[in-house]
Amino acid sequence: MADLNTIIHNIKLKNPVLTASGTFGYGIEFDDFFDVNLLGGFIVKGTTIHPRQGNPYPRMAETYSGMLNAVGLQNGGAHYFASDIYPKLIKYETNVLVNVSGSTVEEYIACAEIINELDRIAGIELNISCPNVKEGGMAFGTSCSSVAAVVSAVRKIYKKTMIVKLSPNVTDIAEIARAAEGAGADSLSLINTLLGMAINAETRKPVLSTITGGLSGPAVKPIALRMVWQVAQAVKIPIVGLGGIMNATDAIEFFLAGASAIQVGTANFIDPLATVKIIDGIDQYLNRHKISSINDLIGCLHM
Amino acid sequence: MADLNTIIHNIKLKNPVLTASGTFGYGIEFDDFFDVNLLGGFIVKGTTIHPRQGNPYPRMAETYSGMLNAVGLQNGGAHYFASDIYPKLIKYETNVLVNVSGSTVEEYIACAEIINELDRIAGIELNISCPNVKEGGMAFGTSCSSVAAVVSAVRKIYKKTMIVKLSPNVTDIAEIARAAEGAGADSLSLINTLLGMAINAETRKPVLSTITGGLSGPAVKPIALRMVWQVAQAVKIPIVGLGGIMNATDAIEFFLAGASAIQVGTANFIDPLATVKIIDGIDQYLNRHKISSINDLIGCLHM
Amino acid sequence: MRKSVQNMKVVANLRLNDDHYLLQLNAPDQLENIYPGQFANIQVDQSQSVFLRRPFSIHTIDYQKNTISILIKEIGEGTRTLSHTPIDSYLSVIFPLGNGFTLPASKENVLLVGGGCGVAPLLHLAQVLNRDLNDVNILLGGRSEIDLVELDQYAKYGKIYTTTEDGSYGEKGFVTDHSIFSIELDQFTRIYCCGPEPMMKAVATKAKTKSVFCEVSLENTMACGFGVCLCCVTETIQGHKCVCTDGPVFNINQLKWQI
Amino acid sequence: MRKSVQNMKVVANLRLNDDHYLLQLNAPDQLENIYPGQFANIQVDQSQSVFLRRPFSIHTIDYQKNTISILIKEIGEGTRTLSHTPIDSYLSVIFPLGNGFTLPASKENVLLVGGGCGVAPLLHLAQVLNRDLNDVNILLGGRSEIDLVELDQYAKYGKIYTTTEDGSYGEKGFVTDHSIFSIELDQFTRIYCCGPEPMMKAVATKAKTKSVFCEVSLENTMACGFGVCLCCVTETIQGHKCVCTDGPVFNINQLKWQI
Ligand SMILES: Cc1cc2nc3c(=O)[nH]c(=O)nc-3n(C[C@H](O)[C@H](O)[C@H](O)COP(=O)(O)OP(=O)(O)OC[C@H]3O[C@@H](n4cnc5c(N)ncnc54)[C@H](O)[C@@H]3O)c2cc1C
Ligand SMILES: Cc1cc2nc3c(=O)[nH]c(=O)nc-3n(C[C@H](O)[C@H](O)[C@H](O)COP(=O)(O)OP(=O)(O)OC[C@H]3O[C@@H](n4cnc5c(N)ncnc54)[C@H](O)[C@@H]3O)c2cc1C
Ligand SMILES: Cc1cc2nc3c(=O)[nH]c(=O)nc-3n(C[C@H](O)[C@H](O)[C@H](O)COP(=O)(O)O)c2cc1C
Ligand SMILES: Cc1cc2nc3c(=O)[nH]c(=O)nc-3n(C[C@H](O)[C@H](O)[C@H](O)COP(=O)(O)O)c2cc1C
Ligand code: FES
Ligand code: FES
Repeated sequence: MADLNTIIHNIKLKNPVLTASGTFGYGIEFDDFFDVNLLGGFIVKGTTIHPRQGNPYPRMAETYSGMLNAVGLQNGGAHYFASDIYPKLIKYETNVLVNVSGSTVEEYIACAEIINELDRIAGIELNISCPNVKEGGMAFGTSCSSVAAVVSAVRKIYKKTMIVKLSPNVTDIAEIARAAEGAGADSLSLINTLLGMAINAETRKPVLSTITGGLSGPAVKPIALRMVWQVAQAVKIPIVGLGGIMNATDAIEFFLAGASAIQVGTANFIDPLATVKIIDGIDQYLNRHKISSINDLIGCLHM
Repeated sequence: MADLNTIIHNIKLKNPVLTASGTFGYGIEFDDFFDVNLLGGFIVKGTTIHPRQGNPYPRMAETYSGMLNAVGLQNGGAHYFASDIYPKLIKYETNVLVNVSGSTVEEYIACAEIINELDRIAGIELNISCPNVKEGGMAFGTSCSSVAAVVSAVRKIYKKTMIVKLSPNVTDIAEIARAAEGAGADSLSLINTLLGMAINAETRKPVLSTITGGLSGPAVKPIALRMVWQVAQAVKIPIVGLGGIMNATDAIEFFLAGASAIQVGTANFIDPLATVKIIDGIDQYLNRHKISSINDLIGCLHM
Repeated sequence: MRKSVQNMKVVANLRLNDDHYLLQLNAPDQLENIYPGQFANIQVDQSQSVFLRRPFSIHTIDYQKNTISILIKEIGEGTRTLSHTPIDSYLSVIFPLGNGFTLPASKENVLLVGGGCGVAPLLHLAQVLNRDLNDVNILLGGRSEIDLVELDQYAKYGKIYTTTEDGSYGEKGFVTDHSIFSIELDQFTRIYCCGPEPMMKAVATKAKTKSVFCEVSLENTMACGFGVCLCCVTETIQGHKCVCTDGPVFNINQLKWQI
Repeated sequence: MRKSVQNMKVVANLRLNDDHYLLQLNAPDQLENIYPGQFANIQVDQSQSVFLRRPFSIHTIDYQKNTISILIKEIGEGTRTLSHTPIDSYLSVIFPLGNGFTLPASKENVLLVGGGCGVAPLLHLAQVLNRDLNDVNILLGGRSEIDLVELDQYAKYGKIYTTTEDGSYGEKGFVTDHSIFSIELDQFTRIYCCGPEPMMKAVATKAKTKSVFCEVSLENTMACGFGVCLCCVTETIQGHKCVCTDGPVFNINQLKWQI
C-alpha cells in the first residue's frame, strides 16, 4: 500500500480522490453502493443562498463520450442545507465540502457565511463557472476583474479552505488562475463544464430547454488536462484537477500535469463505484512503479 | 432529389459538403476511394509562404471520441504548391480552396498573393487559429485587434472569396466573429481545433512532441455547434460549420444552427467515404422531411 | 432490495417481433424483494456512440432462478446494441431503482393499461396483484396484432382486453377507445398505466373524470438513474421531482398535466 | 490493387498463444496483387474508447478463397476488441496501404529477420520470395518457445533459424546474437527486418557494418493510414516522411537512425 495522503491547503486527504459537485448528490445517495468514507472527500451539490427550482426539462443531452447538462443549480438553498442536509452529513468521517454559487457577489457572501457556521464542513468550493444560470455563474469566471472581485469578497468572510472552481470557457486560463490566487484563493479546481449545445435534427429544436448547456465527461479530458498543466505553471497554490476522469489512468495523468487531488464527476453516473476503483488503481499504479507516495507523482511530468 | 445548391459569398456549391483543411491532403489521395468531384468542394492543407517541416514525431494522440494533432503545418510552401500541386488540381471540376497560414501578417499576405494568381482556386480560408505553431497561428485568432489586423491586411490584396477560420479557444467567439466580419471577411468557418493535451501515464511524458495539440473529432461537436449558433446570431456573412461531424445527422444540426455549408475533418480518417455518405444522407433527410432546398434548413432552428 | 451495481449474465435473448426483444439476466447475488414498477439502468459498452446507461423496467423476476427479464424495444443505438447482446456475455446493471406502483392493502378490482413498450413493468405488476388476490384486468393496445406481445403471459394473471389501431386484433382504436372506458370504469378502484405520454394523458383524463385512483409510470432521459444528477425532473405540484427516485411511478394528481 | 474501404467478413479466428490471434477475412471484391509489407487499417466499432482505426500488416493472402489474414498481438483495447471479433461478423478494412518490400529482380540469397509481432508481414514476403526462386532464410526470435508461432508455415518457404531469450528453443539470446550474424552475414544480398524498434536497429547496425542491403518495416501511431493527416512521420535524410505512404518499409540508409 503506497502513501496516498495529500493536502489541499488546510484539508488533509487520506487519498486524492474527491467527487465533483452536482454529480454526487449529498453523498447519501451513494451509501447503498459503497462506504463513502473511503473517499478523500466529497463536494456536495451547488448551493445558493435562495432555493432554486433549476431549469425546465429537458436538462440533459448525451453526446459522443460526454453529456450536456442544464440543471441550473436546483437546490433547496443554504438555510435548507444547514437545517435539513447538514445533520445527515455529520455521520461521515471524511471531508465534506460545499460548492457555493450565486448571482451577485452579495449572494456568494451570504451563502458562504452560512456555510462558515457549519463546523464539519471542511471548506467551500466557490463556483464561479456554472454555465447554466442566466445571471452570475460563469460570467464571474470569465474575466480577471470579476474573478478577483468575487473571490476577495468571499475571502473576507470565509475563514476555512476556499477552493475556487474555474471555468474553461476562457481564452487564457492561466491569467484567470493568477487573478483567483491573487484575490486569496487557497486552491483552484478546474475544469467546470464547457459551454456546448445539442440539436435534435428530427424535431429541429435544441435538445435542452436552455438551448446551451455544460459539456462534461471524457470528451473534455484533453482540454481539462491541458488547462491543469497550464495553471500548474502559473500559480503556487494546490490544484484540484477534474474533467472527464473515468479511471485511475486518467487520474494519474492529472497528477502528472500538476493536480494535488482530483474529482470524479460524470463517471459516477456510468459507474457508481468509479471512485473506489480509481483509489485502488492509483495505489496499484504507485506500487507497480515503486513510487512510495502520491506526492512524488504530482507535477512530475518528464519533459 | 432535393436541391442541395448553396452559396458561400461568390462560391457556388452544388452541395454544402466541403472537407476540412489538413484532413483531406490535396484531394488526390482520395481519388482511389471516390470521385472527389461529388463534393461541394475541398480545402487543401495549410499552406505557408515558406516550406515547413512541421513538428517532430509523435504528432498524434487518440482521445475519447477524438484525437489530438500537432502536425504544425508541414507543407512545401506556397511556391511549391503553385508549381507542383496546383497543376494536379486543375483536373477537378469542383471548388478547390487553399488554407493559408503564417507567422506574421507579412507572411499571410505573401502567401495569399501567390494563391491569388491561381485561377482555378475558388478562394482562400485564412487560418488564424492553428494551435500547433510557435508563432502566429492561434495567437492571431484570440484577440479582436489581431484578428482585424491580419484579416484587413489580407483583404487588401486578396480579391476572391476569403473565408476566415476562427479559433474556439476564446472567451467570446461572437466578438471575434464580428471583428473578422468588420475587417472584410466574406465568410467565417469554425471551429479549428481546441487546445488539449495528452499524457502517457506509463512513461510519465506528454504524448505529443509539442506537449499540447489540437483536439478534433466528435468529442468537440457540442462546442462547435454552440459556437456556430452564437456566431450565426452575431454576423451577417455566411458561416461554414465544422467540428466533429461524422454523419448526415451531425451535418443537419450544423445547418439548423446557422451554417450555410459544413466541412468534414477527422471523420475522413475513420471513413474515407464519410463525405459522400453525408451528401446522400442530407438528401434523404430533406426528402423525408419534404424540404425542397437545403437553404430552407439553414438557420431554421425552432425555438 | 438495496440498489447495487451487478454484472449480470445474459442467459436468454428472445426476439418477440420485429423490434422487441426479451433478455433474461442472471444475478450473481441472491435477489430480494423488487417492487413492480422499479427499473434497472444498463450499461452499453459495445457501442462507440452510446455513453450513458439506458433505463429499462424490470419485466419479470424469478427469485428461484435468480433472474430478471427486460423487454427491449429497439429505437436507437443503445437499444439496438443491447438487444443484440449474445448469450453468456455480461451486462453491468444498476438495480432496483425508483419507486414502484402503490399496491392495494386488501383485495381490489384493478385495471392495468399498457401500450407500446410501456407494457414492460405491467407483467410483474399483474403477477404480484394476482398473487395478492386482486381482480386483475389488463388492457393492452398496439398498432397492430404483432405489437401485442406475450398476451399468454398476461393471461396467467388476469382478464385480458385488447385494442389495435388497425383492428387486426381486439377492439379497433386506441386503448382509450376500448368499451371498458365508456361503460365500466367506475368498477375499478385503481388504474395503473404505462405507455407513450399522450396515451397516459388520455387514460389519466378518463380516470380523473370518474375520480378513479390512477398511477402512471413516466419515462424521461436520465443520466444517473439514482437521484444525483437532477437531469430527469418532471413538473409536479411540489415543484421539480426526479423521475428516477421520486418516480418513475407518479399519481396523476401529483403531476402538472393539463388533463 | 487500388486501395479501398471494404466490409470484410471474419471467416476464422484462431488463437495462437496467450496473446496472438490469427484472423481470416473474406473480401467482397476480387483481390488483386497485394505486395509483401503492405498493410490494412481496420475499424474497431465494438469498443467505447477506441476511436481511430488500427493498422495491421497483411500476413497472408489467398487469391483463390479471396481472403487475407491478419496476425494480431493483444496490447491494448483496440487489439483486444479485434482479436475477440466473433466469426461471421464484419470488419471495415481499408487496404492495401503503403509500399511493400523491394523484391530482388532475379534469384538472390535473402535473410528475413523477425521478432515479436513484427513477424506479421514476413510470411507473405517469404512466400513471394520463395515463389520467385530466391534462397530464403528466416530468422525468428522470441522471448520463449511459446512466442514462436507458425514456424511450420514459415518452414514451407525457407530455412528456419530461431532464437529465444530464455533458450527454450533455438539459440539462446536476441536475434542479433544468432550465429548467423557472426559468421555468415555477407552471403546474404538482402536483409528484410521487422520487429520492435531496438531489434530492428540492432539488425540494421549489423547489416550496415557488412554493407548488406537492409529494409525495415516501421510502426508508428497513425490517424488515417493513407497519407492525409501527416501524423505518422519519421525522420529521413529527405526530411519528414509518412510511414503510411512512404513506408512502412524503408531502406535503413534512408533513415536517420544512429547506427
Ligand atoms: C424508467 C424507464 C423505464 C423504461 N423502460 C423501458 C422498457 O422496459 N423497455 C424499453 O424498451 N424501453 C424502456 N424505456 C425507454 C428506454 O430507456 C429508451 O428507449 C432507451 O433509453 C433509448 O435508447 P437508444 O440508445 O436506443 O435511443 P436513443 O438513440 O437514445 O434515442 C432515440 C430517440 O428516442 C428518444 N428517446 C430516448 N429515450 C427516450 C425516453 N426515455 N423517452 C422519450 N424519448 C426518448 C431520443 O430523444 C431520440 O430521439 C424506459 C425508460 C425509462 C426512463
Ligand atoms: C504499419 C503497421 C503495421 C502493423 N502490423 C501489425 C500486425 O500485423 N500485428 C499486430 O498485432 N500489430 C501490428 N501493428 C501494431 C498495431 O497497429 C498496434 O498494436 C495497435 O494499433 C495497438 O492498438 P491497441 O488499441 O490495442 O493499443 P493502444 O491502447 O492504442 O496502445 C497500447 C500501448 O501501445 C502503444 N502503441 C500503440 N500502437 C503502437 C505502435 N504502432 N507502435 C508503438 N507503440 C504503440 C501505445 O502508446 C500504448 O502505450 C502495426 C502497426 C503499423 C503502424
Ligand atoms: C449533472 C451535472 C451537474 C453539475 N452541477 C454542478 C454544480 O452544481 N456546481 C459545480 O461547480 N459544478 C457542477 N457540475 C460540473 C462538475 O462538477 C464538473 O466540473 C464537470 O462535470 C467536469 O467533470 P467530469 O467531466 O468529471 O464530469 C455539474 C456537472 C454535471 C454533469
Ligand atoms: C491532422 C489534422 C491536421 C489539421 N491541419 C489543419 C490545417 O492545416 N489548417 C487548418 O486550418 N486546420 C487544420 N486542422 C483542423 C481541421 O481542419 C478542423 O478544423 C478540425 O479538425 C475540426 O474538425 P473535425 O472535428 O471535423 O476534424 C487539422 C486537423 C487535423 C485533425
Ligand atoms: S437520472 Fe439522475 S437524478 Fe434522475
Ligand atoms: S497516418 Fe495519416 S499520413 Fe500517415
